[in-house]
Amino acid sequence: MRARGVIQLALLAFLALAALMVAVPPVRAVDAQGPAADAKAFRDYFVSKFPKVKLEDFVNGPYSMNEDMRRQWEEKEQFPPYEFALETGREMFSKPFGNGKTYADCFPNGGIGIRQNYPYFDAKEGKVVTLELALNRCREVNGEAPYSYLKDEMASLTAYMAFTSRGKPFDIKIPDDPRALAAYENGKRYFYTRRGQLNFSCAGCHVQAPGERLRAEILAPALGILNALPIYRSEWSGMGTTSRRFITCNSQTRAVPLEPQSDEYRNLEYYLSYMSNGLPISGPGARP
Amino acid sequence: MNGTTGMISMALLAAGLLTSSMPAVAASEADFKAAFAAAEAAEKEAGGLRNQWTTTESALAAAKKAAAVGDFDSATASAKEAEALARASVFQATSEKERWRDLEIH
Amino acid sequence: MASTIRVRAISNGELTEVQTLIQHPMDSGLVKDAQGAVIPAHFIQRLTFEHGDRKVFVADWGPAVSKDPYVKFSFRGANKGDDIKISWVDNKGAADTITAKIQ
Amino acid sequence: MTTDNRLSTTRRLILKAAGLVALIGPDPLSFSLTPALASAGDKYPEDAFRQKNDAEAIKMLYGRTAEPSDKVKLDAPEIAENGAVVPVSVTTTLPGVTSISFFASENPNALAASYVIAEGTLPSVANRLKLARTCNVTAIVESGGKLFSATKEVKVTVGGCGG
Repeated sequence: MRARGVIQLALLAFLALAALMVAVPPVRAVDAQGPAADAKAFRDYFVSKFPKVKLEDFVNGPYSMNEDMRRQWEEKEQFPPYEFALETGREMFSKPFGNGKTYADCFPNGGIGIRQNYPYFDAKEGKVVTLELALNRCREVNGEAPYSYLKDEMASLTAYMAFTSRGKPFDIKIPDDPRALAAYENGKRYFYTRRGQLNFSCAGCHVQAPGERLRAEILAPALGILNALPIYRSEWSGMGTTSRRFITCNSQTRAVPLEPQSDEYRNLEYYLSYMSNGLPISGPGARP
Repeated sequence: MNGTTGMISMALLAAGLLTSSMPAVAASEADFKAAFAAAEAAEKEAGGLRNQWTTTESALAAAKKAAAVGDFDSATASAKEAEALARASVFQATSEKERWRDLEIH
Repeated sequence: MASTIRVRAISNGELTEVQTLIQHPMDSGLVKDAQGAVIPAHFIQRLTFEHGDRKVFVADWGPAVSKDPYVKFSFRGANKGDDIKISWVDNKGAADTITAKIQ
Repeated sequence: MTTDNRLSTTRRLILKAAGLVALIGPDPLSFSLTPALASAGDKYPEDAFRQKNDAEAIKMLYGRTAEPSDKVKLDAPEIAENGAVVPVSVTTTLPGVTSISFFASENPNALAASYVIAEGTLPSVANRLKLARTCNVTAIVESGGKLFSATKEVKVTVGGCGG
């Protein structure tokens, strides 16, 4: 059967190419450099690839590298489309749960100005805890049903919390704990692993091609990409969280997305946030 | 982005299109069941590697839909397409276990 | 929930700049939902800005105005502390009004 | 129509009451100008919003045609980042402006928004529009009873019909 033949051929081609790539031996030893050196190399890569973009401007994503788009964004920022979510989040944040407690009781400093410290590695659980996860756990501890991770209430809450941290640099810590390092490494691996029928990794778009158009969109640089979350995306006609952002990216490569707050996504968020250490929180943001 | 990835995707797409449009011999319900079971097994393996493709899922759904109305030709073709896609995704996940480092920034 | 209307009206002594953002779907009636059913047209038709008994600015909108619509204009003759009244009505007869202080 | 050059600010009232205007004959201004200003944009121009084509919509809204003017400054992006939210603004140095309207040539209905500018309000409006596809955006400024326009092409790669 001819069709079968084509599939075999395709798979053969795939195998051959893969073999070729594997045949080129990696020059470095595995984990030769730790997270700190990774982060420096990551930042240096973007700074030298985009010499005109100021470091703190990377958090503005595609707007840091396209003048015409930047003007549209600046116009929108005069009265930004995330305004309603932000205000809803502010109200939600102070409204007591059924038991009289509030979100403030679950977080250091009453939850104000702390977004830059998330995600963190939780030694007790042995896993990464993101802000979205911490918010839902806060709800459950207080007898409330968790929210969907993708938009609506979760986007409003994180919008408000990000807003109270605006300008504060990401300050993600990797404690001296092999499990934390493993989480970081797994996040890194997820970031660079090609997936989906289109065979793209996160890095394939957001490291190799930021500023370029993929179909109609201008790709955002990976450096600072989470600083603006949650975002109002015109494409979504609404708000979306970090979870939603990851899921959308996966679908666009024709990969079946993972569950929100799966270990992989948590680790990915840990890795990416660590890469952006020192860059200011700018969320909530607006994006095409 | 690069030629390699493009080529692979194109080849896989072409493979998928050809299988679904080419029922060589009339397929029976048994043929469909065998093909579907093989596809599901491969997709399960991809799931274990956390690397399923949306296109595999669509092909599986199409196979089910066609079988439900007794069109075993296209149901079998879709199931075979799904299996090919699932196998490719398994291969991708396996080869990426080492290859992912090629793109890492140092 | 608070008002659907957000307003910033700022006077520089001579001119008052008014910016408004309204929470509204502005459905065109041409889009289908995930189930393939047409989402019926639902959009603000008229938005009115009043200073005292004077209509200083009136917007007539069709469904081509973006979701959560925004508009900005400036006018003379108002002072800090004055009220500005903003009201809209949509094609289904829904309406909202807010009175804001000029800053 | 002989009354064309007198429609100006009172366009909607007069279009609705065309017969009445014809009856009143040579001096419709004294009759209709005052109530029109007082009620600033009396009736929602349903018919104008229904027109497919921009020329038809302009005709329906104003009862006349516009001439291009470099005094009308239209600001719109070269490439819309997303057709669902395209910032478009216009400002003009023309005197006696009574209305400003926006049209998009390729939208299902060309007229997007129309603004009544009262006396004391600056002839300057910024808003956000949906554009279905690459098109000419036209701003019309009604000044001293005449129509002036500016047009700019906006490229749209992600259409705004989904928005």
